[in-house]
This record gives sequence, structure tokens and C-alpha cells, in this order.
Amino acid sequence: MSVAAAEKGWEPKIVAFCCHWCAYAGADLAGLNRLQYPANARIVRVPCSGRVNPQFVLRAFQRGADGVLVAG
Amino acid sequence: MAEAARVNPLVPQVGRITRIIDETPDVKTFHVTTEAGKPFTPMPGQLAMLSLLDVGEAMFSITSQGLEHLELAIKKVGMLTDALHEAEPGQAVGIRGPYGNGFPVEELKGKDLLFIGGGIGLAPVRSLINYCIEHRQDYGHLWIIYGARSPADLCFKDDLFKNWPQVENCRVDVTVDKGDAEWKGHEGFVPAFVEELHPDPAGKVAITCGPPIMIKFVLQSMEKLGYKDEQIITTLEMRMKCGIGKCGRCNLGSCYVCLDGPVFTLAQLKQLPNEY
Amino acid sequence: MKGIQEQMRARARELLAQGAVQMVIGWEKGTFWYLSPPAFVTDPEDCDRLVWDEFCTNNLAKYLLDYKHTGDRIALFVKGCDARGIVRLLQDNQIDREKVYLIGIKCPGVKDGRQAAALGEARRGEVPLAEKCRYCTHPEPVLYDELLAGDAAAREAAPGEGRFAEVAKVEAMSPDERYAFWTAAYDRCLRCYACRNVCPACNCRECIFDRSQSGWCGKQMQRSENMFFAITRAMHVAGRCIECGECERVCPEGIPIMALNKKIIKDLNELFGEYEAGVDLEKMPPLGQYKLDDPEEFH
Amino acid sequence: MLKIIRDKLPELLTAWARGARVLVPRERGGTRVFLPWEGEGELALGQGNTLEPPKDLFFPRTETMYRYQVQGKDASLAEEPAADARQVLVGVRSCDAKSLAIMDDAFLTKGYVDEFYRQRRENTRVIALACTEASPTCFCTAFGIDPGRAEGVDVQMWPVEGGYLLEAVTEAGQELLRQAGDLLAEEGDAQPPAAAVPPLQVDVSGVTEKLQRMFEHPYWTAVSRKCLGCGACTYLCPTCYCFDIQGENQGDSGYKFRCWDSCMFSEYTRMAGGHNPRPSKKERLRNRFLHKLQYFPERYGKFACVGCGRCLDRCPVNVDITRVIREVKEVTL
Amino acid sequence: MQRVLQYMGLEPERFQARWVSGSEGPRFAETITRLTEDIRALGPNRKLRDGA
Amino acid sequence: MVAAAQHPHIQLVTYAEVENVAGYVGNFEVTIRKKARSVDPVKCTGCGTCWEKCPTKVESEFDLGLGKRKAIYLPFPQAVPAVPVIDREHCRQFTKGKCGVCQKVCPAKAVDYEQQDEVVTEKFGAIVVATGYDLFQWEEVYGEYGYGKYPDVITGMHFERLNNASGPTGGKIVRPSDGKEPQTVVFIKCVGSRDEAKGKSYCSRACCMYTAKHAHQVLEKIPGGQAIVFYMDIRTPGKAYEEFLQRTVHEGAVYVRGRVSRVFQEGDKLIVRGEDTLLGRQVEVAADMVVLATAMVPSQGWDQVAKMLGLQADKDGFFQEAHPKLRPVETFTAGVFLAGACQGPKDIPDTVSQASAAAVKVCQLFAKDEIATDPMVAVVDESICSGCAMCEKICPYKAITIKTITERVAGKQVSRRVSSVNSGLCQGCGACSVACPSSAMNLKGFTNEQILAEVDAVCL
Repeated sequence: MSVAAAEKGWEPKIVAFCCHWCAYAGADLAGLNRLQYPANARIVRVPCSGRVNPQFVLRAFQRGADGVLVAG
Repeated sequence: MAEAARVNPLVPQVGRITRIIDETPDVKTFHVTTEAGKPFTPMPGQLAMLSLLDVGEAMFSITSQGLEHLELAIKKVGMLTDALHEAEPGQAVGIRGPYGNGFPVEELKGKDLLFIGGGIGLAPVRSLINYCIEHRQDYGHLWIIYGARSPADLCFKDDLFKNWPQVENCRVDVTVDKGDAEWKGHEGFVPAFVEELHPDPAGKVAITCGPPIMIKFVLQSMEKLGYKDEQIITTLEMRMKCGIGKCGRCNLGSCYVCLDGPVFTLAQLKQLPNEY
Repeated sequence: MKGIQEQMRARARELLAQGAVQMVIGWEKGTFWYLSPPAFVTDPEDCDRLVWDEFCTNNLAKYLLDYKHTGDRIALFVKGCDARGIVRLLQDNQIDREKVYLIGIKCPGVKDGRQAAALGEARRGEVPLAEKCRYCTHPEPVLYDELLAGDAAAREAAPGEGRFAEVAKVEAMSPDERYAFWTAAYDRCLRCYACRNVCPACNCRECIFDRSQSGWCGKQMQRSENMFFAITRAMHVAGRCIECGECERVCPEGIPIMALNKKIIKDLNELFGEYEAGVDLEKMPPLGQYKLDDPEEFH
Repeated sequence: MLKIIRDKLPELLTAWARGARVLVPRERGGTRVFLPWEGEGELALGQGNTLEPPKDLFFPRTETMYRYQVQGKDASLAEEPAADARQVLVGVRSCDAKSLAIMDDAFLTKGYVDEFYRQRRENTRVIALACTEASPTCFCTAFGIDPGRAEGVDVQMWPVEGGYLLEAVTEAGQELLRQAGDLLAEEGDAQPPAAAVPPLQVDVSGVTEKLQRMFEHPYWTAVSRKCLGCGACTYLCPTCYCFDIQGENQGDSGYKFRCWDSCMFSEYTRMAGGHNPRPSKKERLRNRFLHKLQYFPERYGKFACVGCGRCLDRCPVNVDITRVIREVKEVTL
Repeated sequence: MQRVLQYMGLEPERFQARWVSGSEGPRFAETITRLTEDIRALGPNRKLRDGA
Repeated sequence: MVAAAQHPHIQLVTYAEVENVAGYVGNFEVTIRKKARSVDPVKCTGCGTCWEKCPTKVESEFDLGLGKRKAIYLPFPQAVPAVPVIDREHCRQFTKGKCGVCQKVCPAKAVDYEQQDEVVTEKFGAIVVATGYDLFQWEEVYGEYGYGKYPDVITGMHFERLNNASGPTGGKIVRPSDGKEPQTVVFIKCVGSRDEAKGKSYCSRACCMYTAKHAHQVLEKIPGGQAIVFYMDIRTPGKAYEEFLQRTVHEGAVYVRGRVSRVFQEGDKLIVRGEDTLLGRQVEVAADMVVLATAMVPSQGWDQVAKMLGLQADKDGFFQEAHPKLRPVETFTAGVFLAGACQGPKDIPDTVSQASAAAVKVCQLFAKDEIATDPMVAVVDESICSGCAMCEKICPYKAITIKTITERVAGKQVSRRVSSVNSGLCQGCGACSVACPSSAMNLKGFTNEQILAEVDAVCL
């Protein structure tokens, strides 16, 4: 998909690397508590935020992410 | 080649895997065809570039062909072959070829042929064996010596034990490095087996293919038995990308294996740099 | 400088003749007056090839990796930055200290061959010091088995400021300007990997950029992948860069690679305290370990 | 013979740019490369050769070959439309002009024609610029190349006082000069200036034959020691044409591309099982020199080196092909 | 990492690292919301991107 | 304790320090320094003659300085084993080179001045960490309570000693300053705990109950005694806890909600000035004794223990359990378990429960010859690994070691160093795979390739 085509009706695309034990659990909890949060974040579960290689972040940007979050 | 120039040789046809046969735990034979029928008609020993479009492309020897399909026997060694082994019949593939020189079928006419194969090395040789069987009257005695690590690792068991032994004027000898409880055949390495069987070089051409270490010792054995370099034919394996002698990587000296090979006589190989 | 060259040749000859080492790595005269590429001498008779002049720029440390498994003992001439390269390799367990014999040279600073070529041989005296040498903090080798007599006083004491001048310049730009600056530079990148191959911090057996199958980075020479390479390379040498400037020198396209390396050095210094890679064998790079009290930029 | 005054050259380029993409040496980030002419800006025709050879214009660094879709077991592919844009390449030196002939051999002969290359090559007109001054690293005459007149080009240019002399060599070249209209003036008695004399001299006679007997020679170990194994020499070489074919996959679709590759890299010959017939930089460097000086001459009847000196200029460790040639001729077998 | 990406020209908001513990559901929701807003304000990213 | 000491399968090593722990679950190698007691425990019968005759008196650590002990002494009456130790710092034999009384009087000839520290290394399958707690050093930060300069401002622990029948006062509650029985005793709770400004942010958990007990004891033991408790909140979750508190209140303990702003001496009395926040006015009490409920903090040396065992600790130094709810006695290091206050402030029943749980966890571990580990463990691609040992240094679980492998390269035997992961120890955090410069280290289940593919997929 070209950048131009992606721009129509653009919504931020966010890749969130979430630690299995912390932020991912937090996301679970947010779900359990029926908390609203934007659907823009696409979560990649990792065993630990220390597992996030800088290259994963770069790859996310390469593939068109507008923002990247590492949550531990 | 005038009309060939208009066809882009680097772009494959889309074909399908129509049948998958388990040969050994890590070798499967794939039947490939396209909607228009057989992708192309190769000569024995020629190669095909097979790809899973989203995984990768690699060169494989064509082990046999039918009226409508090509057969490729593929061992699991890397990413592409792992993915191929996961595939099911019906899977779309890219295929282009045929590449390489193939076996010198004309020059071999009227000669007795000795085939020596080890492991997956039987795959390229099989195309020639089947060709000789089809054109039985053109060739002399066929003698197939084949070995694998274990009985389970023997490729083309139907051919080895059913089809080929029934062919007229054809002999098949099979060995395994190490047998199992059920194995009643010969045990031992291929080179030693060849020496044991002692095939007389007179009027023969030997075609050998297998793992490099086997080839090395088979060649020593052949020399002992009195075979001349011109009497020995082997096929090489190289990393290939374009298949048409352009991309550079499969050169042996000024030859490109994808174009001028993969079939070489030992005499030719000795002229080339030892870089395979 | 003559003195040093003569000492070099004499020591190389002695070491080889005694059999104390099997090879001596130094420099020799290249095709042009402004080139003094690495030289590998194995024969005591051959030691007069060795030269020492202001163009002995190449950092020789990296070559030791080629002889990792040979069992040979190798003598190496080391300038300040070469010695730091050795320390890095030792810290990464890449070489055996016993298998190298280090002959230190107090380095008066080297000069850039390309600048010299532009000036011409007639103006040899005017060739300025190489950029990396202007801010060199360790002109004398930090590690050696013997030190050749001579002095490094030819240059003024290393000025601290200016070391990060280039970095400050880029930092002062807006994000868009910075992006334009780096993409303009890395659009030129040929991905020849000379910067990687010359770097004593790049000592992997097999670089991920040589394993395109592994899926890290494609082989397309285009902006996003060149930038991926640029950032990955920079992160890879983070905390390990010894500021020998070789990456920038060898780059056929003249990409300001050190401006990226130095940025990381600067940041690491700010975050984890001053650290100079390859100076002290005992002090490991800040990113190579973890401490309970490591600062966090997490929020 | 026709002449154009220096100030008018941009106008001529602009005229040509109406029907084609005009590429001409220009300054970029402190180096000179062939860049498109878009009507304004400085040219860099004077100061020696470009850093990068023009091969990129026929054989791009990265080139998409075809796109595909994969859905479950089904797949389809579509060829990338042919590159049929016309190009005019201005200011090519004799060495680089010769390199095109070498690339033609590799891509267009021996049974297969590389369509991607052919399309671009046929759509490109080449205008050569004679050298009147040589760089210290030049040695084109060693390969019989005349720095004063290029082979296989459409138009030959010579720098002269105040402008350039031009001479059409081919029919297409004449057409280009016709497009110039009154920008060109007839200079009947003008003589092309004397060609440059490259300072580096090397005698290549007999080197192929010598190399044929040197494959196992310890010389290769010695010469490869300082090599870093980077690909700078191959990527800057006008005659190196190795490439790789790879895919880029995203979800159900993707594309196959080819990109430059270098025989100096370990991955180049490594096979799927891990075996590498050229495991170290010694074998790789040897292959590079043998390819240029032995294999290519054996296969195509000419050296795959044009003496442009780029590798020598940019090699971080001064691996010097002229020195290799001299040394090869000297070593005892 | 954030500093390097910034240095290469990326806006600082585009790459963030946050502590969110397993018991902090609301904080997680809030983090995502804020990040999304930050990025919405910045607009689409074209930097470091394939095909750009 | 006695039962444990007598158990045939329990070996009790006292007066010793663990110097190093190597190995991994099922195969720990623990180096223990058994300090020289100067008394042979095998010969000693614990008759007590030696400490009776010993001429040197030293302040007793156990009694927190409220009483004295000898230079050869039993740390406390119920100590197991009942073998005395010579305090070499104070013993005349060691400081002056002459005395030897204990050796002379010992009927068992057990005293041995030549004894040296003994370092042993033994193998263990699992480790239970029960290093307990220390008390918050209030003297340094609570200037308003007198910087520790008033002898009658004591901690709850001192009070326990005073109150103990075998303590320095034989169980009589007296003022350390003059030995008089106090009439008015003020208790201040949350000294160091729940005080982010000066102390710790956490609730020390046991103080509410022991303060209630102390108040009850004041009222019970001291005729006409008065107990006044300053508190912030009263927390009594636990079986019968609230009832006990109510009983104390009914007995006459005065609970004042509010913090004490100052304690100062006036003549014989300690004036405690504070606020009653319920009534909204200042209160002043002239007390005879002030007892502080100081916070529990991890035992000194927790950081060394953490390092030795690869444990993680929270910001206060309490060891981190593997999961706050589901794995409260395990640690991130396989085979290492937690019991008691080293994990967080606890009272006795909780400590006993956790200790029992830890014991059962160990039994569970030992019940099988093999252990099942999480499949998410790191794996090394030895062909790529360059042996730089970055991963070894970064691994929080000490699961990575460097080993030497030999392989054939171009027909030559070459040995080189590569990393090796102990899958029993690896907890699959993946830090090594990020630290690895060559990407030779990968994490099964979360491989680089898998994560990259996932990133690709989520970006579609």
C-alpha cells in the first residue's frame, strides 16, 4: 500500500510491545474493567520488555507504524 | 534464441504441486505442473528454479518427468525447503527452467552405464536412468549402485526394489551405512561397496552424484578400478540465483554451473578451479 | 618520525628472527604518497617494507580476528586508537592476550589521505590532522607490551570541546531537518559494509546483514533499509565505539558516520556517566551489563 | 565538427530532457554522480570521473522484477512493466563507455538475454566526454582504451577552450545533435584536444595466461590479508554486474526484486546447507581478480576492467589492481 | 533508543517507553489514549518507512 | 528448632555465612563459611560452666543492649545448638593473650582457641531464602523522637526483651534509664513505615497487632499502668485480630489517632506532643516510657544475597516473588524459594504459612527426577555465536555460561568459546537475545523471526 493511498481516512497506527507480565496484563485488566481505549494500538506480546530489540521498533516504522510504544 | 529474447527468463510461470511423495524422513518428491500442462520439457540432468513466491526460490534437479508434470526430489535443508515440506498438494509454486547442460545423452549412446548415487544424489541421476529405460535400445547395460545412511533414508524405494530390477539388462545394488533389524541387504559405505562389486571399466561410463565426501572417496575407488577421468560424470551443486549465467555466483573458473553445468566429466572438472 | 620507523623495522626483524612471533602487522607504502595501507610481514628479511608516516591511518586491531584460530602469535603496532581496538576485542573475548604482542607507538596524529590527495604532494606539510585525531583523548596506547621511544607532543593537548561539535550541530536541527540530513547521507550508502568490516566493535562471526535469510533486513538498497542499517549499526557499536574514525574514513561515499556514533557516546555519557570504550580492560561498556541502579528513560 | 559554448550546454541538456531523462555528472554530498538534469543547477563535467559509474542506469541497484499475490494455495504473479523510458547519458568517459560493452556481453549474450537490462540499454543514448586530464588513479590505456575517444557511444564530446566539440558517431547521435538546433555551431577546422595520458601504467599482456596457472598460488593468501572484505570495489566498479534475487513479502502479496550483490560477501556463495565454496576473503578476493583478468577474458574475450581506478581510489586498504597485475606477472610458479 | 531515533529525525512522541504494571489497567488505557492523541496530532509517519 | 536440629534429615549449620551459590535448580553448589566458634560442638555438652566463669562482660546483642553477656556465650537461652561461641573481639585470651579460664573449667575439653574458619562447598537441590528482617534505623531520621538520645524511647523489640521472662529483667517492664517501673507508656505506630518522606512507603503489617499486645501487657503487668497508642490507622486483618484489639481497648488502652510531632525530656518525664486528629486538637502526654513501632526492613546484606542467587528485589530490598498472586513463594530463579519477612513484612502466622508452602514447593520439586520447564527458553545458534559473553553478563538468572566447543574448519580442529544456556535456569525473559550482538541468541516461542513476522502482520 502506498503512503498516499494510506492517507485517506488516516488513523494512527501504533505498535505496542507489551511485557507479558506487566503491560499485557495491564491491557487485560483494562479489558476486564471495560475501560475504553483507542483501537489504534496493535499489541505485540513479548515475554519481557527487555525482549524488545531496537530492530523490532525500526521494523515497525518501516512497515508503516506511526508510533511505537514499549510498555513494561 | 531470437524468440527466447522476448520472454523474460527471470520471471517464473505459476504452477501447482499436484502430488507429494514421502521418500525419506527428510526427502519428498514433488510433482509440479501448470495449467498449460508440463512447464517445460527438460533433458535428463537439467535443473529447475522452483519457488514458493512468498518464501524464496532455489535451484533443484529434475528427477523425472511425466507427460504432464515434472518431478523434483527435495531434501529439507533450509527455509524454502522447510516450507515446501509443509506444503500440501494444490499449492501454487513458481517454476522456471530448464537450466543447465544436462547429461550428454547422445554421447552416452551405445555405452554401458554405471550409476553411483548416494542419498539425495540419486535425484539428478534418476532422470537419466529413466531416460535410458525409455530409450532402452540406445544404451547398453545399466548398473545402479546406490547407498544411503539407513534403510529409512533410501530414496525412490519403488524404483530401487520394484521398477528398475525388472528392466531388462539392468542391475541394481543397494547398500546402507548402517542397517536396522529388518534390513537384509548390504551394509557399508558406497565407495567400499563399489570396490567390492568391482565394475569393469571397459566400455562403461560412470555417472556419480552424492554428498561431497562420498564423491571424493568414490572417485578414489574409481581410479583404483581403472576408470579414466573421461569415463566419470558427476553433477555439481552450487548456490544459484538467476539460473542463466548472469548473476555471477555459481562460477567455477569461467564456467557457470547453472549454464555450463551442472554435469561435468571428471576430466572437465580437473581443468576447473577446485572451488565447489 | 624516522626514528620510529627504524625502531619498527628493527623490532619486527628481531621478533620474527627469534620466532617470538609468526607475523608482524604494520604499515607499508601504498600506491601513492598519501597512502600507507596495512602490511603483513612474516619474513625477517622483509621488514624494510614497514613504514611509519602520517598516513598510517588504518586501525590494525581488526585484523587479529582473521588469525583467531591459527595458533600464531602476532605482533602488532598500535597507535592509541589501535590499542583501544585491541582492548575492545579482548573484552569481547575475541582474541587471546597471549597470542598478540603489542608494540606501542605514541601517536602524533595521522592525516587523511583523501585531503592529502586533494592538496597535492607539493603541499604535504599543510595536510591537516585527521578529524578523529583532533579530539583524540588517548594518543598514547592504553595497552602494550613495549613502547617505542618517541613522543606524541607534536600535537596540542586534546581539546575536549569540539569532540561533539558535529553532534550538537545535528541536534540543533528540527526533526524534519535531521531526517533530511540523515536520509541525504544514507541515500548514498552503497551497503558495501566497509564501515562494518573495518570496525573493531563489529566482531560478530556472521553479521545479520550477511544473513538476509534471517529476515532482519532486506537487501534492497533503498532509503528505509539503508536507514535500518544505519541505526542498527550505530546501536550495535553503542558503548563499544572507540572513536577511531575508521568507519567514516573507509566510507566510499563520505557518509558522516561518526556523527552518529558520537551522538550515542554523548548520550551514554550523560545517562551512565563518562565512559570511554576500550580504555580500561576491566571497565565493561555500560550497555553490556545491568545494574540495579541503572538509570531509566522509561516513564 | 560542431561546437557548443560552455554556457549553452545546460540549454542543450534541457532540450534533450524534453524527450528523455537526461543524466549528467553532478555534485551530491561532496561526490560526483550521474544525476537527472532538471533544467537548472551546476554540472560537474570537469573534475575527473564520477564516484559511481553509470551502470546503475542500466542495472539499477534494486529493481522490482515481478509482483505476486498468494492466497492459501493459490498464487498469481504480474511482471513489472518494462522500463521503456528514454535516457540520455551525458559525459561518459571512455572507460565507462567501454564498461557498457562489457556489461552487454554479460547480460545480452551466451544464450540468455536479460530483459531488464536490454530494455534500459536500448532506450539509452550515450554521449561520451573525452579526458584531457587524468586522475592519479587512471590506467584505462592499459586495456587499450583511448581516453580521447570512446567506443560504442552515440556522440563524442571533447572539452575545449570555452566549450565542447561534439561529433555524432551513430545515427541516433546525429538525431540528438539535430535536436540541439542553433545551440551548436560548425567548427570545420577544429581539432580535438590531445587525450590525457594516465599516469598509472601497467602491462596486462600475458596476465590471463599466467593466472590460469596460479589458482593455488600462495600469492592469494598474501594479497588478501589486508582486504577488509567490503564490497566498495565491486559496487563502484563499472563492470561488476553480480546480482541477487530476493523477495519482499507483506501479508498476502509481495514482490521479487533483484539487487546488486558482491562476490566479496560471505553470503554470496553460501548454500542452504551451510557449505560455502568460497569460505574466506582469500577465495573471494581471488575470484574477483580472476573474474576480471582471467574468467571474463576466457569467456568473452576481453578484460572485465576498464582502468577507471575507482576501486583503487576508494579501497580503504589500497588493494590496487595494477599492483596485483604487476605482482602476478612477477611471481614464480 | 529514543534519543537515537530522535537524532535521526523522528519526532520524540513517535517512540515511547512506559512502565505499566499488571495491576494498572486504567494506566494502560490512559497511556494508549494519550499516545494515540499525540500521534494523531503529528499526522502520519513517513520517516524510516518502506517505499518512502 | 530443637526438633529440626534432631531430625535425621536436617543438617543445621549455625554461625556460618553463605559465601557463594553456583549451579542451578537441582544442582546448587553452595559455599559456606563456618565461622570459628572456638568451641568444639561435638564435645560440648552445653553445661554452661564456661560462661558462668568467664570474667569478661559485654553488652548482649540479643537483649539489644539492655543486658550483658559474657565473652563466651550462648546468644540466647533457647539457642540451638546449645553450644557457646567465643566472641574473639572481646575475649581476653584473644585480645590480651592470657586468661584461658573457659578452657580450664570446661569439663568436656571442648574449648579450642586454635579453631579456624572452615569453608565447605556442598550440593543442594533447592534453596529457601529466609533471611528475615531488620528494624528501621529510626534514630537517624526521626529527630523529633530524640535521635535515640533518650534511653527510655525504645523500640517494640526492646519492649519484647523487657517483657520476656528469660530477658534481662526477668520479664519485668522497667525503664532502661533508671530501672523504675513506668506508669505511663506511650506507643507510637508507623515509625518508618507508611512515611514516604522519611521512611518507607509500605505498611509494616505486624505493628498494629504487637502494639496492641504490648499495650495489653502494660495494662496487665503494671498495676495502675496506662497505655496510650498514637496511630495513623489501625489495621487488623486476620483471624481474631480485631477482637484482640477491641479487648485491649476495653482494658483501657487509649488510642489516639494522630502523629506525634515531638518527644522531649522534662525532668523525669518524656513529654510526647502530638495531635488528636479526631478531636482536632493538640495533646501532650507526660510519659515514663515511649515505645516505637519501627518498620521492618530487609535484613542487612539482602543485596549480596540477591546477587548471589540472582534474585530480584523491590525498591525497598524485599525479594521479589515470581508472581504476586499466583507464585508467592517462588522466585524468578528456579529452585530458589522465599519464606518470611525477606519477601515483605509479615507476622508469625503468615511467615509460618509461607515457610510451609516453601517446604512443600521443595518437596514437589524433589518428588520428580526431572523438571518441566517453560518452553520459552533461550537457545544459542553456536554457528553464529562469537563467544563475546555479553549474554552471560546480562542474564539476570545466571542461566548462561560460556563453554568451549571444537569443530573442524577447513580441515583443522579449532576450538572456540560459545554461550550455552541452562534451560533449567532460563526464565525466558529474552534479555540475552537483545544483548547478543550477532543475534545468535534466540528465544523459543518468541524468536526474532516470530516477533518480526508479528510486527509485519500487525502493520498490515
